[in-house]
Amino acid sequence: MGVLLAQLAIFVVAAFLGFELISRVPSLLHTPLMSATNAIHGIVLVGAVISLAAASDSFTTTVGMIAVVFGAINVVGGFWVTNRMLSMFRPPVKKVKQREG
Amino acid sequence: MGVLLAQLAIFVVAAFLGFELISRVPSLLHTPLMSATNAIHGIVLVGAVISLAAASDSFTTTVGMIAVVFGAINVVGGFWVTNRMLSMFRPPVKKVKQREG
Amino acid sequence: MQVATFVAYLVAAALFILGIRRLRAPETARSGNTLAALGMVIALVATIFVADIDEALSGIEILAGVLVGSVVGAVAAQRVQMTAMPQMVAAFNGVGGAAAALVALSEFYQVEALGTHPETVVASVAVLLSVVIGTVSFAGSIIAFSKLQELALTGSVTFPLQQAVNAIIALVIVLLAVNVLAGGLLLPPLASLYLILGASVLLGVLFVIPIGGADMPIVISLLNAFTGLAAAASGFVLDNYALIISGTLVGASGTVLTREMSSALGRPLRKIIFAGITASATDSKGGDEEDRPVNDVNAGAVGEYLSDEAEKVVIVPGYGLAVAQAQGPMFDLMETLESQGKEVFFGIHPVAGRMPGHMNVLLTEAGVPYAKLYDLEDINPELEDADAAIIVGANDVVNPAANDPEQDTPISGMPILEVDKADRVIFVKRSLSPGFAGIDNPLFYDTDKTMMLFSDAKQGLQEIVEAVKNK
Amino acid sequence: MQVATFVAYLVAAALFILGIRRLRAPETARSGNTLAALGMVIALVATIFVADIDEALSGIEILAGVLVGSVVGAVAAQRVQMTAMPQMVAAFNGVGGAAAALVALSEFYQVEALGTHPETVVASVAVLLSVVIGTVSFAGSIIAFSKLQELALTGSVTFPLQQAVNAIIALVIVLLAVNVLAGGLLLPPLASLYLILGASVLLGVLFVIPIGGADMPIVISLLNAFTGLAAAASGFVLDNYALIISGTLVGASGTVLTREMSSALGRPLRKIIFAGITASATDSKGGDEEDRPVNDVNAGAVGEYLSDEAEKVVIVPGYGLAVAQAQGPMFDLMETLESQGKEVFFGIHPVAGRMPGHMNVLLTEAGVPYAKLYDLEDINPELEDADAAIIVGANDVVNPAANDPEQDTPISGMPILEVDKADRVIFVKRSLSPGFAGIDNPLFYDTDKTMMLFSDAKQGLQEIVEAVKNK
Ligand SMILES: NC(=O)c1ccc[n+]([C@@H]2O[C@H](COP(=O)([O-])OP(=O)(O)OC[C@H]3O[C@@H](n4cnc5c(N)ncnc54)[C@H](OP(=O)(O)O)[C@@H]3O)[C@@H](O)[C@H]2O)c1
Ligand SMILES: NC(=O)c1ccc[n+]([C@@H]2O[C@H](COP(=O)([O-])OP(=O)(O)OC[C@H]3O[C@@H](n4cnc5c(N)ncnc54)[C@H](OP(=O)(O)O)[C@@H]3O)[C@@H](O)[C@H]2O)c1
Repeated sequence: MGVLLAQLAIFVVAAFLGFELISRVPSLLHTPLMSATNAIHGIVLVGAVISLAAASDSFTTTVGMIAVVFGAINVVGGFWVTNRMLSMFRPPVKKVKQREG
Repeated sequence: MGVLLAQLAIFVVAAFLGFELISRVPSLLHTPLMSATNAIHGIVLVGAVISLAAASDSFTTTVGMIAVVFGAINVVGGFWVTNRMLSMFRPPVKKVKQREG
Repeated sequence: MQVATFVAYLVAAALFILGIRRLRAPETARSGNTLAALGMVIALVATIFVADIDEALSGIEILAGVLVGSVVGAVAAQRVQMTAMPQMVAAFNGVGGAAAALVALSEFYQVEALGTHPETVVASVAVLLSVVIGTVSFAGSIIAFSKLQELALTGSVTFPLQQAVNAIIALVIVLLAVNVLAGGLLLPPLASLYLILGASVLLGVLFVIPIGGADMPIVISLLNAFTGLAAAASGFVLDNYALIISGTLVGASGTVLTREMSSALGRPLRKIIFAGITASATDSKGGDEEDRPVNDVNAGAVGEYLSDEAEKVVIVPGYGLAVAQAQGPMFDLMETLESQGKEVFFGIHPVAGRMPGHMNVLLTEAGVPYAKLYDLEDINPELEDADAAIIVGANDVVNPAANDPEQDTPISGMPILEVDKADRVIFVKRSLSPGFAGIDNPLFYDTDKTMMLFSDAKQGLQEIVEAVKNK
Repeated sequence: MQVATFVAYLVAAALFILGIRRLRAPETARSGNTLAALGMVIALVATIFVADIDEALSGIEILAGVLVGSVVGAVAAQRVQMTAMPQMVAAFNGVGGAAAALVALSEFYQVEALGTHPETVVASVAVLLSVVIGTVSFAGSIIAFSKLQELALTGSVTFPLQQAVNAIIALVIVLLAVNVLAGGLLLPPLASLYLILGASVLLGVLFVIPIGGADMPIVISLLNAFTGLAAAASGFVLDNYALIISGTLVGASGTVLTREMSSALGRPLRKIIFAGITASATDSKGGDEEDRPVNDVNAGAVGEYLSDEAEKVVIVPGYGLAVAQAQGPMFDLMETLESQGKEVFFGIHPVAGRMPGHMNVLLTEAGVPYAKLYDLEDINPELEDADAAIIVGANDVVNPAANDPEQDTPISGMPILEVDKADRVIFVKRSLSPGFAGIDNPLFYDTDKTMMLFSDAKQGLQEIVEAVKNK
């Protein structure tokens, strides 16, 4: 019970943090930001690994295996594609500054 | 142990949230903001109450009593003085807008 | 849980937080993504080395699974074209949601199969939430993918009593969930869970099919937040802080991002979700205006004007450029004009295209320097003394009807690129048909100022480049 | 802990978070403070009704303690003058730090006195942290209070080998703490804790005494963050989420606020903490310049100019206005000038005075409408066509030396209010001595443009008001 309450507290505080983290992002970055947070929820891969490690019969093994594959796709694909997108923003930062000035 | 780890996690997440909460505050508001967060750490009054309730001898009773009085001063004084300060900023919001326009 | 794993999870969470922070500005965004990926590696390594992998077999299974998934993900991410980005994100989001649901399902099965009931109500609630939210996100993402890839169900698919049907499905899910929590009053818990799974698939499908393809980026962002919450719920099932913290972060930040996106596009979230307005808008109006005269020109005339009389040229790209894959010819046009000593700027409206940042990504990919991409506030002053504005496959973002107080349109009040301030306005598009918002553009019919080059964007631009070169 | 209490604590934490959010903008700040106060009430009520108050006696004690503290706090907060705000905040912060330390001490004593050792190392570490940080914050705040109230130790008090002494005290604290954690190798744990308490008082005192009075707001903000951390540590001792979450929030946000304040004032934190530079700066320069001629006038001349020739007047208040408590006469001057049909603006530099927002608070308290207070960016354009700039008890914020590339001063690079753009510059101050940064002002010696009215701010303003009225 004690642990559960603590976890609920973590949930609440983390939710506030999540709300706070996104604020006034230029719309230019909306797509990469969506794609990066999409990769972050691939953390479910950690859960999939734990669940596959604990699998005891063919059903749970199969389910766990699919979850691991899916989770890995989410993680690797997500970060990779975000990186590809962002590498196209290679702004010579100076030029942008100069333009503003 | 489980609870302790969870509490540490809360600590870390709350610290990030605290950092995130203050950003680009106009210097006009620095003093009230300081004063309000000052009042919030008066939450230690809650701890003082618990500790006084559990006091078993004259030493802990005395210490707990002082802590309760101090905590209450922190809380009530802090919020009160912040409110007094902020009530002086009573900006007829319209006027400010108008001035900007 | 061992303390080392715990610390690794906290470090991973901190890296995710720092990563998201850095993603808020273009200069630091890429390093932010790298930080978050690093956090993921740390969390994963800590899990693999410390999880109770008693049998060698399951170790091999895990590695194989991770490897297969990584290769699939990497290949897909590397191969995908930039124009297909939204459906790629939808696909990755879908598998993530499915993974969360499967993890919860497997936990529940294990406990049920052993004949013991889940320890607490809370764990059961978490399982149920994870399965429902994860599955809805999975099914919804698949539909979104199919719409964007134009496989099936494109446009807004509606049927009578849609809202009522959705409500009934939701109710069924709730009843089944109560049955599970009560320990199986009517049906065995595991059977109920499978039914819930099925109902959730249906709900996810029905949730997304009425939404028009152009609203998809917003819907994907919302489903992204859902998957985050599903991951957090799985974290409660497994007692795992990495999942709880990170899943919650994504759930919350995804919600805010969805709201920001929809407000940047001027499309209130409620409208998107509760109606299929989009599709019908596109084919309104249009017909009766066609007989008004327009100044229909060929590429030669455009090339001549640009070459002879224009010194300062502003190019405005839109959705049609992306569809026609014309970013290459666009780059050529820029180079050709610059080689003749002319000044060229690009005016990028925040909602140009079908995905935020769409135009910037496409043009920088084609080689246009980032510093030539001006946003709304910066380009409007430049337009005042521009000799020509070339609008390629765009309509809404330059439509003066948005600022016409007499008209009440979906884009009313949206700031536009004021191309009519330029001396000449050149449209490159296939017809007089309007764009996403379905609003006719009065500039088309300004025969003194406007030249209409009716052509596919790619072909039209290529022809203009030729014409300019041959002058 | 009961679930109801837990929920109440979470609600309280959420209200604190929302409150701090709202404190970031002037329009919502007051409601933010109210929200946070509401959170506190909820947390307190939940605690009182649910804590194990077995004896009626301790219930009465608690109520009495809360009542006494509340009355003291409220009376102090209501009575304090706005100019004395920094020391008031310091005092409240000090008692908060002491409370955190006492709570931890009492827990530790209870466990020790019963002959059992604290259950875990972690609890002991938390006790030690809470006692040390809380006590340092308490002692430091008392010194800060005394400096600001000008009771004792004003200015920068330094002595040889200060840093070394501090380091030794810190080392002693660490050694004593190790002794406690080892279960009392050399000294009994409780005795060690008392010694730690004493050493922490000393450390707090020595930490603050070398810092000049004008840097106090920044130091108080830092001590504020300390108290937050002490409260969080007490939370670990008591297993209490309200304390852990809220204390951590204040610890972290206080740290950021301290950094923001010090950068807004151009005073790097490290410099403030590791040296007593401030005091010496004030009495540099000044002497040898005094024989240069100045245009020394009386209030009559100022009144005549204002009344006859000035249509648009900008008033710049500074620290001297606060010291002289001259906000009332300042308001009178504004009214008098306006009754003669003149335009009056106030130019408020962000660092004017000795505390952020100082001038705004003082002037609005005296009745000046908020809309007349212009900040740096807004007033500089107005100064161009102003007929007179009246500078009352200010120097640094209008000193053109800040923008002189040849001079390297503590204020170099700071944007200033460009009063020299006005037709006439009128200084109201007691002498030619410079201000906080100790930099002489070339404007004093511009005999064509500048009028110097040497006077106490209050008296000088009153005289000017009379002179204007009698014209
Ligand atoms: N950026 C986002 O994230 C996002 C997301 C969802 C919705 N939207 C919405 O999308 C709209 C974007 O405005 P926009 O001006 O970029 O586009 P638009 O107003 O939708 O206009 C696109 C134009 O491209 C033309 N076109 C289509 N295919 C073409 C081709 N192959 N070659 C040449 N032209 C072609 C079409 O005319 P023809 O058929 O005559 O060629 C159409 O007029 C806004 O209303 C915005 O709210 C944006
Ligand atoms: N705002 C903050 O939070 C804060 C905090 C810490 C430090 N500071 C620093 O404080 C400075 C503020 O600049 P400032 O221009 O407001 O003040 P300043 O440069 O310190 O000048 C104050 C002036 O007031 C005059 N004065 C003192 N008592 C007076 C009286 N009774 N009547 C009339 N004049 C009197 C003094 O000259 P006489 O002696 O000749 O009268 C002095 O020149 C900046 O350097 C800033 O960095 C600000």
